[in-house]
Amino acid sequence: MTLLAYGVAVWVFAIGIYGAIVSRNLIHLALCLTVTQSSTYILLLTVGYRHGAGAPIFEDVKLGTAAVDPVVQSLTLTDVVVSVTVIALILALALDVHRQSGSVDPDEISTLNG
Amino acid sequence: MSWALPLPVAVPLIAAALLVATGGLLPRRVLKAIAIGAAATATAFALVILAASERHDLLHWFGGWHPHHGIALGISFTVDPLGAGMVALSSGLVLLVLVYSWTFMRRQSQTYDVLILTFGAAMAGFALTGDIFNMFVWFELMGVSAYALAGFMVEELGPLQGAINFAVTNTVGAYLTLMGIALLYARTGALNLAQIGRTLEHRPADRLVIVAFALVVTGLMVRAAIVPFHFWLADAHAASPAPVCALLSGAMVELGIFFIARVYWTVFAAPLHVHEAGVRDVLVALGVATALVGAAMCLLQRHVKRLLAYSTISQAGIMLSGVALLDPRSLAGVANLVLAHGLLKGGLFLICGVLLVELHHIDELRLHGAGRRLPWIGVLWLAGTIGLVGVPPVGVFLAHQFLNADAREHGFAWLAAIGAVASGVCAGAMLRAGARIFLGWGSDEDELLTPEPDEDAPEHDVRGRLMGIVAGVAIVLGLAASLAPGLEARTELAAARFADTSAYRAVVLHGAAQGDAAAHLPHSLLSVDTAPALYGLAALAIAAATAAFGLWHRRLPGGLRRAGARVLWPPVTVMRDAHSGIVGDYLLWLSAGAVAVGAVWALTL
Amino acid sequence: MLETIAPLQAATLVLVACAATAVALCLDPLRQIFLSGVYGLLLAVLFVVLQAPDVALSMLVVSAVAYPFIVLIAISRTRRQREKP
Amino acid sequence: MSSRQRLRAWIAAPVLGLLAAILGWGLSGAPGFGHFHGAYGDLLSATAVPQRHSTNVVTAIVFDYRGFDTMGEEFILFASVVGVVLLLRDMREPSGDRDDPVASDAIRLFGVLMVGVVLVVGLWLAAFGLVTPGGGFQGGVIVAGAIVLVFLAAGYRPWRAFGRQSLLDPFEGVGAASYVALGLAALIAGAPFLHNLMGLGTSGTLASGGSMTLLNWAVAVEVAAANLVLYTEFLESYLVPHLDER
Repeated sequence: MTLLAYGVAVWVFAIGIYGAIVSRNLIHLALCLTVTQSSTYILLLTVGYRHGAGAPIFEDVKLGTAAVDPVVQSLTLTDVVVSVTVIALILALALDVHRQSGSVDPDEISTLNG
Repeated sequence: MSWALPLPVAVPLIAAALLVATGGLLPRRVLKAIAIGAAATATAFALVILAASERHDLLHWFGGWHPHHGIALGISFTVDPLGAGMVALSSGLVLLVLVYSWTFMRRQSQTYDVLILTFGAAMAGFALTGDIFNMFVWFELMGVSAYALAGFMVEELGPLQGAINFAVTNTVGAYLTLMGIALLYARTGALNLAQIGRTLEHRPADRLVIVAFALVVTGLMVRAAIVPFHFWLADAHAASPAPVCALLSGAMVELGIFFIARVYWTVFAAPLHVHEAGVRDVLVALGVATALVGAAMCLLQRHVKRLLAYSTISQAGIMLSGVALLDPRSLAGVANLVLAHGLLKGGLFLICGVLLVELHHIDELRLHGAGRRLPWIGVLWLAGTIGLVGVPPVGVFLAHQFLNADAREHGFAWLAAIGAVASGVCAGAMLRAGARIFLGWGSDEDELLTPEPDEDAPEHDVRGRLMGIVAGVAIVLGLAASLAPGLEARTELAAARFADTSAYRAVVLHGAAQGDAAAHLPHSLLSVDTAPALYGLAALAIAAATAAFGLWHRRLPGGLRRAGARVLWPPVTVMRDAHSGIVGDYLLWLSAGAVAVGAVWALTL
Repeated sequence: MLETIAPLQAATLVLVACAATAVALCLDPLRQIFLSGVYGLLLAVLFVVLQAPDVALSMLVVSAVAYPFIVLIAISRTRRQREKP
Repeated sequence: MSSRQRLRAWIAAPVLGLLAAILGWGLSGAPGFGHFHGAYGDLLSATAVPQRHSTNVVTAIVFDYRGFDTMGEEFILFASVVGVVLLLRDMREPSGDRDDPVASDAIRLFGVLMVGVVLVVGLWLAAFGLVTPGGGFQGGVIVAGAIVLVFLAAGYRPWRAFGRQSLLDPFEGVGAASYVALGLAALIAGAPFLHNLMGLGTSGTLASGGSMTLLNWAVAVEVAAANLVLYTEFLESYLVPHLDER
């Protein structure tokens, strides 16, 4: 199970970057970045997981019941918000690029060299 | 004094929010005044904090959550003089940039100011924080503000994909860092730097700590534009308005270097202590590669902002190799370099903005001789360039004095030669550009230089004089950085405290009281000898020779030129080709670099 | 508890890995946004079985409201202009 | 696919394989899945409810123990929305009337019905964040989604009146500013930044958690307004050429 949990996080990280590297469309690239970022959620939450423990919410559970790590969850919440914002910005830039050059293929829009 | 720590962050942020809230109601001048007022307030508090931190470390626990039996509950700002100095530098640059932009950026000035303020607040938070996840938050805020600033002058600047490359590579870099943070949390269950460090200090680094170190440092190296993570920087500078470039080059890149040092000393120094040599060799190698690649690329540019951007990369390499010596003394050198370089390079970028509004181009060859009617700007350009060479006693001279002395001590005496070549070549390229633009020397054609899309000037009326004065202020301050009385001893003491991990931990986790450090201010510890002067003169000679070659290489004998071209052209072509402007290539370089750094450390440590 | 939830976690993890691969390798943006919606849902399920309901909820609102909206618009905008050069 | 792209894809596969291998090697030194014990998390799980009177420990961390992170996060959202407005500004048309893209009355009716439901869900999520899962962020996104539904339901013009930037900007700005202002208020009162100055209330009720409640609502307002601005900007960039074509 350890192998699976961490393996999935690592796989998702690598496949997201791979998708971004071979991407031929900036919108596709942005979504690949969300995949890469989601690997950090998976890693954080699997790291903080504890067998047999409940969510760190003590509404109708007695205080002192075993709970999974709450800190990683709050970090992941922040992380999720960050990912939305970065994607929105990259998409906005992609729209601008498209308006300017009529293409969203990163290989076609390059005017900088050296 | 610790109550003031949140203010360099909070004041610009609340001002930015209020600018958006009241944007429709208030006239432009009032909004601009609010922005400048907020930046000035932040700078003032940063200077106050700097002065107070010289006595002892300052600590602020947000929400009042003091550690509970040595376990940090909340987030802390932990400030020593180097951190405070970074805040003072970044806030000061933000202030200069906002004043400078009073007329430069008339269209969309309100949103522009908002983003500059959030950018400045993020840089301040990044430099002050003592919590590794909080660092990530400011890292991202810095990024998000900068991406938008880099991409928004769409009509005026051609290469918009510079902003995309910037955003994508830095985002991936941030994820690498976050993976590293998650690994550290898995081992230590802590996010406070001091607490992570204390949990790790008793065991030598195992595979998890090594990989975490590689990931965190790689992510930071992306921001610090270290080869092979540097590609985004020149593209981002080509796309950004000149004052934004001043912030990117003058403060943001340096903050990446700063946090590499911070995280090394607070967290990794103890577990990696036995492997110090391995860490040092890799970082020195990366630093040297960066210094040389940056210098070589700098030489090939005719787009003046890109030229300066590559010189920033080169300087970042020198800074990294200084940090890599893992010694407080070279760290003091880096601190001085950051200060002088930040102000000088910031000033030079601000001059680019002046060129653009007065002369309507930013291309060295098209500006040939056009700068004759701006003699004072030419003098400033020359002064800034000389300051970056390391000629005694101005500019980055003091920094190189520290760096070279320390490199000699660690058996890296050849680093001084690398530094002289890199600084000399970059300064030579700048001198060449200056001589062409302001004196009309040399030819207005040069097939060695890379053609780039030119920029259009802002179309409204702009007061170039105010802009020139602001640029002048930055350059004069940068030149004076080496002359400030007592600075030498102060940075040396500050760096020693920065590297004193156990004192840092005692202060953060147990609220230990420190004695008044200022009482120990040493007199100059550096022996005065002729080596520094020799170094500066050597770099100056290289600069002069480079500039002369750039201007008059056509006059060389034909046989020599052909032979030189046959030897040099293939590597130059390869290097140019690598800087392709394609984001997929950059990500591949980034991944390969991360693999290389991780694999070398995994195999050797 | 352990016996019942572990297989569920394992299955969700495998599905998440597959969906992530599909999103990253799907070259058609329209199909990709659909896949990424599915991926977001799977992540939300994973977070629930990892006892993180707050994060699951965030993931859900983000992948059901925020992403589709902006991405769909970006896609439609870049498509239309390609068709009429 | 150009040769350069093909080459890139071929090199990328082994490079990322190695990157994954290095990551996996490092993770093999981490505690096994389900066996994590972190001093920080355990301490907060044990003390958050008595200290903060919030039954949701995650929310207590988000708005109190690590509330400063959340402030940074709010400003990341804020800055990116300001950035998007800046980037997409030229795609907006200056003024003028528009036809409604939605023609079907059935869709409108459905929309009107949904708006109420979604709005209630969003507000409920935001309100009970300190007690149960949810909070200002989730609630804010959903409220923004509800208001976008107005676009489907009532047509473009009323939505546009609502979504006009000059109307939303104050909400976004005030939401973001009030988070900092609460922090500064504590500072002025002589306490550390973001220190909880108010009574904590009874655990498990809406008013529990002291100034966390206020921070939560500040976030909800900021997130809802920011998301709406975001949607408006993207939607405008979509509609302008669309309508030109008619």
